[in-house]
Parts: sequence; structure tokens; C-alpha cells
Amino acid sequence: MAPLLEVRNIKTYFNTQDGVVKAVDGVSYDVNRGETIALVGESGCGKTVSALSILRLVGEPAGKIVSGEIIFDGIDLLKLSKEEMRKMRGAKISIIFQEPLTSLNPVLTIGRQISEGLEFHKNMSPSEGMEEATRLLKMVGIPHPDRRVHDYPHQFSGGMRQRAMIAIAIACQPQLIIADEPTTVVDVTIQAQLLELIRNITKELNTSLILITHNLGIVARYAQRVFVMYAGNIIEYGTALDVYHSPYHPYTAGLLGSVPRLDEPRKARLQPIEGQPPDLIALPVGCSFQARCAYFVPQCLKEKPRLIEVAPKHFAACWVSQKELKPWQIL
Amino acid sequence: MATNKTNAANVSQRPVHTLWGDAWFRLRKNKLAMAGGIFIILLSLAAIFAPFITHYGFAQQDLTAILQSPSAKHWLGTDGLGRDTFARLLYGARTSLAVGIFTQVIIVGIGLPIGAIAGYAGGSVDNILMRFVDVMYSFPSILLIILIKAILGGGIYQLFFAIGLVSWVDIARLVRGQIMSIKSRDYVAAARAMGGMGPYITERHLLPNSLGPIIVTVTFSVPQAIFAEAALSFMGIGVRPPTPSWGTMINDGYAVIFSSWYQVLFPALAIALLMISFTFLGDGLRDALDPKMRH
Amino acid sequence: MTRFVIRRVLWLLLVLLIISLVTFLLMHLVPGGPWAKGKPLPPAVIAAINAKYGLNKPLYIQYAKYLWGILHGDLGISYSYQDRSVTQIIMQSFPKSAILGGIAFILALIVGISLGMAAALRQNTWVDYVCVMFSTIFASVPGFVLGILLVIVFSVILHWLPSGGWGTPSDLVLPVIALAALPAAYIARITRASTLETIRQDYVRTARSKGLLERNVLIRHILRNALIPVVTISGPEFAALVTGSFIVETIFSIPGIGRLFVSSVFARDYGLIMGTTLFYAFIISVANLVVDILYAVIDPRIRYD
Amino acid sequence: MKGKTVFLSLLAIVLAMVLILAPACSSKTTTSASTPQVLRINLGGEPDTIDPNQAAWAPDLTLIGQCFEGLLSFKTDGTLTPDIATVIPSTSNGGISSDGLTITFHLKTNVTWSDGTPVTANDFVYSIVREVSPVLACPYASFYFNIVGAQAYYSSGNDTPDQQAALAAAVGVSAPDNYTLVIKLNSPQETILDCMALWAVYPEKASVINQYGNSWTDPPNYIGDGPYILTTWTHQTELVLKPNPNYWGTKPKLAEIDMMEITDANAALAAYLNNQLDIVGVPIGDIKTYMNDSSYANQRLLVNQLGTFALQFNVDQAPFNNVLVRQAFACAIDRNAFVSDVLDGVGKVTTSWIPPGMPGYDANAGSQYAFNVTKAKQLLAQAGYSDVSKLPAITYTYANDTNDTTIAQFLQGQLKTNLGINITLNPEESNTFQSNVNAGNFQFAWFGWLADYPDPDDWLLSEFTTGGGVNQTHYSNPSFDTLAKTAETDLDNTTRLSDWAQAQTMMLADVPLAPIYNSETFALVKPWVKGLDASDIDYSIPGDRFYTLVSIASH
Repeated sequence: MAPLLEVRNIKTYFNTQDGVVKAVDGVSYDVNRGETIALVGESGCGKTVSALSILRLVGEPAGKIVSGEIIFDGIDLLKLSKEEMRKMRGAKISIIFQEPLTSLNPVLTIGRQISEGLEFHKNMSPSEGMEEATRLLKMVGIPHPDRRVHDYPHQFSGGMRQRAMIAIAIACQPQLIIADEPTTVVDVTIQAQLLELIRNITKELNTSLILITHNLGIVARYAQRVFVMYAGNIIEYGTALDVYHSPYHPYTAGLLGSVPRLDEPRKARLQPIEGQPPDLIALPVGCSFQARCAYFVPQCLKEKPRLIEVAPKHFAACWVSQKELKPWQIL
Repeated sequence: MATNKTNAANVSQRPVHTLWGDAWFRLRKNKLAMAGGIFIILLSLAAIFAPFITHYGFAQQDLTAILQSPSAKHWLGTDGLGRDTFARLLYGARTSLAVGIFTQVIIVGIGLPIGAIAGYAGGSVDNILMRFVDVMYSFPSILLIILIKAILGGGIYQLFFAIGLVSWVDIARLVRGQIMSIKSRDYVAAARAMGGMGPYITERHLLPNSLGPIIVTVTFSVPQAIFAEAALSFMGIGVRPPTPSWGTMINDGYAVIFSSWYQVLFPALAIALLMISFTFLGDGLRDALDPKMRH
Repeated sequence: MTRFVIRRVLWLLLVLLIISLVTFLLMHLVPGGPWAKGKPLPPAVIAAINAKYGLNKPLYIQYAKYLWGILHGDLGISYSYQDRSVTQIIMQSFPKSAILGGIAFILALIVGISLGMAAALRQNTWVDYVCVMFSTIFASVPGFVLGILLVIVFSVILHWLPSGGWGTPSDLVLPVIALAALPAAYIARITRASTLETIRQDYVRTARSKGLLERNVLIRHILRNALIPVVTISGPEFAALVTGSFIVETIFSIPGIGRLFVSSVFARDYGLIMGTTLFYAFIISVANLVVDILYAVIDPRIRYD
Repeated sequence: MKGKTVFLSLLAIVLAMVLILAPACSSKTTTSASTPQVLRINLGGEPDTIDPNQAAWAPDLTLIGQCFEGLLSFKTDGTLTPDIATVIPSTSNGGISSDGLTITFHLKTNVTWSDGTPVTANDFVYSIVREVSPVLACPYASFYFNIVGAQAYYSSGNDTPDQQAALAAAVGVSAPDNYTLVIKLNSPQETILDCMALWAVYPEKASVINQYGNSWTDPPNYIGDGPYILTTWTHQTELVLKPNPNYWGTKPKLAEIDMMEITDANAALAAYLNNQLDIVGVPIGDIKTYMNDSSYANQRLLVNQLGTFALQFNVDQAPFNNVLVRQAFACAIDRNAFVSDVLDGVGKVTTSWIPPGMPGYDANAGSQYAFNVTKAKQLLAQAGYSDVSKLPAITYTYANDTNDTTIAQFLQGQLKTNLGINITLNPEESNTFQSNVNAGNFQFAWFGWLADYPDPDDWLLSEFTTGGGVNQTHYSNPSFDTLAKTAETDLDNTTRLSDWAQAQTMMLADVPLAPIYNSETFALVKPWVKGLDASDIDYSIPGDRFYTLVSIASH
């Protein structure tokens, strides 16, 4: 059975004063029905843009999807008319943004902001919409939803706002939800609650989920598969466990290094990721990680590594790891 | 902001990302703003070196050549007393620019301290000062100007003073707002923690950071002052003749509008041009200095 | 909210008191008097006139008398229009300025907001450039210059419209344009700026992610937020417009309060100066109060306690 | 797509405007097509007051003149003619007592108010007493101070009502019967008759004034005895006059007079060019155009005014305390250039103070100080200022309206080029200017005088006698004073006028002021305005004393 979403080699570029920013430069991944995948990477590695590309919300005219295919439920979203695409948004695919305060309209009540989507896609009357909104708020665990539905965003706490965002996202029972770093702005205790909430809801509605995060730690628990992005490319992917336990790409390893791991005793000290990600306007020839990689071989400067199946269902794009062994095991 | 595709060539020399350097970089890119700025500079030079540009004096009457239309001898014609309009336009630029700029000195001179004190001190001081500002707001400024002018008499300094005295309110409010917002920021808190004195903090941290918006506001209020001067001259309470100002020239021209309309046209155009230049420059500066626009 | 309004109203009264005092003092500080106009008058006559208006009494008594009068709803008498009381004069001239200014204000709002919106939504297209040009140019042409040009073109050359006067609707067209041009340009500029600001906001992206119609995104999410700054400036603008413009009313000979006011200052018509000044201050304060209330209505984040 | 809708809405606005103005233009054409007997003139502003007693402003008189008539009035040649009075009182017809202290008017019996009630002597008594009442403090009251008890009553502003009432009763005007009016004077005064012809003592109907108070001047309360009645007064906009059905004299031809209140001269001219006015005064800047443009040949009207404009010196302030300096300045002004360049030819060069068309006019008066640069330099040298840099700083004070500003700059130029003297210009808001000049806070300034009534004493008595009511130059000359005194009380016109002529020559020799020009009115009148009788006694608009004769031809 075909996956719900197939992203094929999309390139999303931004025109800026200073030049063309290749935010997403040929990324491919897929999501099965009911599956949760994670897009992982440092901020600015293009994971958010690749997600927005799915909804075709990369702010035109500056940002543009220059090539690629996004097959959702058998149809190429990039070929849809504006109108058809609009009907997709919120109804079939919805998104939870990372900054709930700025992502909610300050001058509209939470209720209205939840119900308006319903009014469009489920053509409910405003009053029905409000009832549904109340139900949804209850579902995402807002106390006294009947009262809170009339509140304005600034009257909600950070966590509650994010719950409201979730309510908006699930309002029309979409088949795919994109959660863009949903927990970065809330503190750790609430993080867990929210992620649990998202997981339960997706289970309940059998919705697919793209979880975007820079925290590999949570990935293992919530996602089935992980796609690691760096400088607009996917440099490694596989099942959450494989990637988590035996990363092939030095970058992934680095990311893991930046996560405290209680399950394994520390062996060799890992390299923390030093330096800055490359300038997306002027990408270097060869591997884009070269500058920060402790293990690079001359080849890294010449040619860009392609994703190779380094282990069953486990792919990585790294010249060193082509040698069937993890870079740091050379040492 | 212009989103012109730039190739790798000029990527190499990316701007330095300090506020001022960055602002200057962005301002240079804004053609309108630069055009405005250049016009203002040229006009100022023309005004300063007027005697070298035209050999006519602004008060030099030639009763044999009254209300003449533009000619080789008198490029923009002559006025009701046979004075060369072009010459008067040049010397008038002195007045208009002087009014536009020196008024700002007074405006800032009054508005900045009041705003700064109100913003920094806060509490009852702020309250009193802002109530004062409210009173100024609900005062019909034209009344104040006329009365002040009548008390002080008709000279250009009195004019600066009269206009300045009624238009400092906006700056005061702006500075206050700025300082209030910046005051809450960490580095100021830090400075205070390190035992920095109030005035020291105000001058070291608060003012520099609110400078951008102030510059922008001032740039916009220059044309306002020129406006005011023109309007007052139109009411006949402008600068002391025979000193020309574009306002008085419009006023004189208005008296002969049906017979020789260009008498009102040229100074009117001049004012409009100067205004537009300042507006463009102001826009440019705002876009350049506004931190929100920085990426 | 109500407490806020009450506080503001009380404050308003205080402001009016202060203004009346300052005006009164300034007024009497200025050389000249209600008798000093046109033909020179013999001392006997000047003395008699001073006696008639009680100008020979000490200032504090005059001021006290005036306040007493106001408390009894009497704004006093005009020295230059001896056949009518100040209240009558204001009531006769203000409505005209108000009608004119009101229309101009509405026009300015419509044109300004539409232009600003169009420009922002079509940023860096010809639409934008045209709108920006319009607003910059009209924000840069002095009102009286514009008025004069309008008269020359439309009444003197084309004979389309009356050059001035009051009564028929056609009398309104030119002055309304002359009045509305500047605020329209100003509003357009502000609307454009704040709209550009707003369309970059995350919540607009959110709205789009819900798949709303572009129209609804615009009206519900962009417009309402973008108009907040417009509301703030519209208060003073409105007050300024309805209280009349000396210059426009002179050029188009509109029997409004703006002209009346300035001429009263020149004529040292103490009674009328006080009356109009207080009236003016009152209008402005009320306008600002209304704006603050409106402000709280459209922006729920604002709370007055 | 949003952009489009916006532009549609803009288009809609523009269209709306066009729709508003479309009917406007059509209506304009129709009004100028038919010929109602309507005369449309511009008063130039809202009347200060239209109460005859209190009026002083020329435009106000234009209106009052239509709605009221007095005992006597002036003919275009400036001589008196009886109106409500049966005859002009004189010693010969016994109207003036031999001692000249009692004047008796006999009134026509068929004169009625516009409400139909008869006009009686008591109405005049009421009006005259009211004119000099301290309650109103009328500006022209001083013209009647020679009436017994008038000044005492007028100056009783701080007295109790009872005291004032007593003084009012003591004023020397009485009505022995309904159609006889007796006036008692302190001293003989030939010109009292001129004063009795002024608006200030037109009859007023006590009953309306007592009933309506201030608002008696609002139609329909505005009861007069003139050929027209005021039917509507839209304040700051226009006044509409209709014929008075109860008018005793010959019925006017006009069915209506519209008096606009356009303050701005250019706006008024625009209105005229736009066929909204039938008569308009041409603003100084535009005179040349309409003087020379042949297409206006049949619309031009140039009328002489009983007015003189002059440079007045404060004889108390250096350097003008030196008569030679004053004389030098008088010689330094090129009057011809002034009239031709500043006034564009509207006005007549003069050195005489009393204008032509007035009894006692002397063309040669002051001619010794006509424009003459060499003489001016000599005089300065005599004054000890052969080196002009030795002169104390000189400031010229003037009211800051457009015309006076032009004049000021012209004078500055003249003194610079002709004598090499640099003077400072001090523009003052007209009100400040007036009070400063009254208080003598000036070195030299502009001074204009328009006749209240055509007689020299209006020009010399209070202006130049020591401590005279409006003596702004502080000029003081005993021999002038004695001459003035005799002339003032002289009932024999020939000797009186010769005395005044002599007095003027004496005054002009001392140059407290240097006459520059006699004013004229340059107006445009639509060709369809017929029977306009313009003269130098017009109030403010050509022919405004005789609009009863005017009619509108078809056009």
C-alpha cells in the first residue's frame, strides 16, 4: 500500500538581497498512513521549510519551490491549483507552529480561530463551530473549555496556547499533521505532556505525523522513522532505533552526542559539533559538512556524498561511512 | 526592500552587521532615499552659495521689470517689485531650510529631555509630564503660534521658537516610549545592577538605542516645520521682509495668481520637491534604522 | 473601563481649566485690544469700550467673571460680532466645518486605507509604486497650494465648480478634496506600513494553513490588525478636520469655525478666542478619548483599569 | 485580485465626485442664462454689526445704507440733500438758531418703518441718545460730543444705572412734536449737519430693540426705513435683501440684492469670473491684467475715493523730531513710481493731505516736498546727516497684510536707492500695529484716512491739533491749533474753508506726514448691470449708495 505522503527531491530556494538561499536542496522522504516520522536537525537546516513546502506556504515571492514532487494520497500537491491546494490545507494536512503566541491572532477569540477552519471545510455555522471548538478544547485538555473558548490568546498560558494550536490542527481530522518544533518554547514538564497529547490524538484519529525537532532525544520515543537534515539535505535516515543506536553520519553522531543518554554507559568521548553550518547561499563543493567534520577524507572536498544503504533500511550520505564502519570506530 | 537577485560576485563583500554600518548599507540601496538626500544637499549648497549662482540680490528691486514671465534675463521671472524670482527662490531656500532644521533643534531640545525624564523616572514624574503633554496636545497650536509671534515680534528666530514651542510633543512621547521599552531590557538592568547611575544609564544605553527612531521622526518633522512656516507666511505672520521665504513667496504669488500664476507655481513646486525629498529620506532612514527590518 | 472613562472626563475638565487660564493670560499679554482695528479711535471711545467689556478691571476679576459665566453655560460675548453671543457664533459656524471635515475624514479613510492596503498587498509592483507616489506627493503639497490649484483648474478655467461658498453640494467638492488629500496620504502611508508588518505575522501563516479563503485571511486576520495604528492617528486627524482649517476655509470662503477662530485671534476678540479655544480643546480631548475606547474594542490586549 | 477591487472602489469615488459636480456646472449655466433682477455683490466678510448706531466698518454701511435712511444724505458731489428732513436747516430758514447752538429739523410725515408704522422724531431722539450711550460705547459717538450732555453721558461707563439714566435724560435732543427734532449744541458747528447725515444717527425703532435686544438685527426683527429689508442672514455666508413694501420713496428696480461674505480677494475674483458675482474689486496684484486686457473693456470701473495715504512720522522720536529729516524723507519717495508700480496705476499721486473732490482741496498744498532726490539730500545735509550712516537706526512699522508688506518693501527700496538709508522693516499683526501706533510706539509708519463726511475738519481737527483724538504723529503747533479752533466753530463756510486750507498748508510745511497718493477703487462690473451710479462717496462697493437706480439687463 502506497505511503500517504511522498516527498520527491524537492528544492525550495529563497531570493534575498544577498543571493539565493538554498534552504531545501533536493530532499526526499515519505510518510505512511498512521506513521510518525521525525525530521531532525539544527535550526536553519531546512526542516521547517521542507515542511512548509508540503503546504506550499513558503512565503512567495521571496521563497519558491523550484522543483520536485509532493505526492499526497496519490496527487501531486505542486500541480494543484491555488484553490485546490487551499482546500487541502487544514482539511487534509494541517500544521502546528512552534511559536503559539505569535501564531495565534491576538484580536480573535481562541474559539473563533478554531471554528473558522471548520466553517470552511465542514461548512458549519459559526455557532456549531463554537460548540465543536469547545469540544476540541476539552479534548486537548483545556479546563473549563466552555468558558475558555471565548478567551483571547493573551489570556492563555504558553502551554495552553500550544494546546489550542493542536486543537486548531486536528479540528478537521486531517490525514497528516506537521508539528514544527511544537515544544521548543515551553518548559520540559509541559513538553512531555504536549508530546503525549499529540501522540495519543494521532493514534486516536490514525493520523500521520511529521514531527520536526532538533532534539533527537524525544524522537526515539515518539517517531517510527527519523530523517536527519543538514544544510538543506537529508544526510541520514532509518528507523528511530537504528539511527538512535548506531548513527552512521558524523553529524548525527554529533547530534546524539549533544543528548544525555542514560541507557548506555559512555564509551569513547564523542566530538561535540563545533563551528557553524555552511552559508546556504554559497554551499561548498563536496560534502556540506566537511568544514565541521573531524573525519573527512579528501573525497569529501571533491564530491557530494549520496545516500547509500549502509545497513538494512538505514541510509547515510557520508564517504567515510561508505566503508561499512562508523567513522569514529576507525579511531 | 528591493529583492534584486544578486550573484555570488557581490556576496563576497557582505555588509558589516553593526546597526549603523548595516543601516548605511541598506540606505545606500534605497534609490529614492538617496535621491532625496542628494537633492537636499544640493539645495543646501545652492542656498549657501546663492550669491555665486545669481548676481541678483533678493531685495534688489527693478521697477522697470515688474511681474515679468521667465526669460533669459530673469530665469523664473520677477515679482511685484521687479525682484528676480530665481534669486529669491535661492535665498528663500536659506529661510525654509533654516526653519526646517533649526526648529528641530528646539523641538528636540525640549522634547528629548522631557521624554527622557518621563520615560526614565516613570511614576509620578512621568505622570505629570505626560499630563502636560496632553494639555499641549489639546491646545490649538495655531493660537499659540500667533500669540507667541505677536508677543515676540516678527523675526526668523521668533519663528523657529514659535513653531518649535508647539511641536516638541511628538518627540517627547516617542522618546518616552522608546526609553520605557529599552529600560526593561537586560543590558540596562545589568548596567543598573553594576550600580550605574540613572542619568548615566539614560545617556549611555537608553539614548543611543532610541536614536534611530528619533532621527526618523526628526526627518519627518522637518517638512512639517517648513509647512508651518509656509502656512504662517500665507497668513502674513512669517519672516520679516524683504528676507524671502518660500512661504512668503507663495503668499505674494497668490496675490497675483490670476495674472502671473508662475509666481506661485515655482515656490510651490520648490516646497513640494523639498517635502518629497525629506519624506523619501525619512522613509529610507526608517527602513534602514528599524531593527525589525534587520535579518 | 467605566472608571477609566470617568477618570478621563474629570481629567478633561482639568485640562480645559488649565487651557482657559493659559489662553486668558497669553491673550492679555499680547499687545492690542478689541478696539484697535481699522480707523484709529479717540481715547474717550477706547475708554468707553474698555468700560463696556470690563477690560478696565484687574485681570483676575475678569477671569473669575469669565469662569463664573462658563459655569452658567455662558461663553460670553464676541467683541467683533456684536450682534451675536459666542455660543451662537460657534453653533452657527462649527456645524459647517464639521460637515466639511467629516466628509473629508471619511474620504481620507476610504482612499487612504484602500491605497495603503493595495500598495502593501502588491508590494514592489506598479500598484505599490503608484500608491506610494500618490501618498508621497499629496503628503508633500501644502494644503493651500493644492486648494489654489484646484480653484484655478476647476472653477476659473473649467467653470465646473464654484470657487467657493456654502450651500449646494457642489460647493463642498473642492474644499473636501483640499482637506482630505493630506490625511488620505498620511493614512495610506501608515496603512501600507502596518499591513506590510501584519502580513509577515505568523498568525497570518496560521490562517492560511487552515485553508481560509484569501478574502477571509485579509479581512479577518490582516485588516483588523493592520488598522490598529490607523485608529490611533485617526483621532487627532478627525479632530483637526472637524475643527476646520483656516486656510482652506479662507480660500473657499467656507463660513467655518477654523477661519472664525484665526480671525478672532487677529481681531483680539477675547470672548471669541476663549470660546473657540475651549471648544477646540474639548473636541480634541473627546476625540482622543473615543479613540482610546475604540482601541480597546479592536485590540483585546488593551485593558484600562 | 485584491488590488483590482481596491481600484474599482477608488474609481467609484472618482465617479461619485464627477456625479456631484455634473449638476453643479449645469446649474451654473442656467443661472447666467435667465435675467432675474438680482444684484450679487461681495461684502468681503461678516459684518461686525448692522446696528446703525454701532456700525463703523465700510462694508457694514453698504448694507445699512440699503435698509435705513436718515434726516439728510449726501449727493454724489458730496453736497447734502434732505431725506426724511423736509429741508436742510440753515440760519436763513431758521433751522439753525442765530447763535448756532440750536438745530431744528422738520420731518416728512409720510415716512414709515418697514413694518408700516410711521417714523417720528422720537425715533431720532432714541437713536441719538443711544449712539452716545456708555452701554454700547459706539465707535462714532465722538462725532456727536458737541451735543449738550453727550460726552458726559458717554463717559459714564463706571457709574450706576440711575446716574446714567439721569445723564441720558440730559442729552440735548428733544422732540417737541412727532415731526420736529431739536438738537442743542455746546458750540456752533457747521459740520454737525454732515454728522447728522451719517448712518450713526439713522432712526432706530425703540420697540424692536427693547423687545429683541442684541438679536434685533436678525431678520425679520431688523426693522428699517430704507428701500430694502434684510430677509435672510446666513452668517459668514451671505445676506439677502428684498424691496421694502412700505418704503415711502421711489420703489427700487432690483427684486433682490445678494451680499456675499467672501473674505479672500482672489476667491472673490474667482467667483466673479465664475459668474457668481456681478461686481468685484480687483485685487492689487491682478490690476494690470484687467487694466490692459481688452476683453474686459466693458467691465472696468475706476472710481475716485475720498482717501489719502501717507507716510506718518512720530515727531517725538529721533530722527523724525527733526523737521528737516521729515522733509527729506517726504522728498525721497518717488510717488509716480509708487502709483504706477505698487498700485499698478490705481490711485493718484498727491502731496496734499485733503483729497481732490473735497471742499478745501488745494492741489499745490505740500508740493514743495514732492519727489526730488537732490532736494532730499540737501535737506538731510542741513539736518547734519550728509553722512547717512550717522542717522540713528530707523524702523518702519506696518500692518502685515499683503499690500502694506509690498508698500513697506517699496519704501525700503526707495530710501536705499535715493538716500542710501537702510531701514529695518517691522511687520506687525494689524491689531498690534494699530495699538502701537495709537500709543506712539513707532518711528514712522503708513497712515491712510478715508472721509467720514466730505469736509476738511474731518481731516485736520482731531488728527493734528495738539492732543487731538487721533493725533498719532504727536504733531503740535499752537498757530495750527488756534486756526483749527476758529474754523471748528465758524458757521461761515467761505472763511471756514479758507482757514482749513491755511491750516493744512501750515501742517504740511512741518511734514508730520508725507502724503503719497489718493486712493481709487478699481472694480469689474458685469456688462448687464445697468444704472450703477458710482462716486467718491461710495461706502465700500461702487454705487452702493444708490442701488435703487440699478437694474439687470438680459444676458
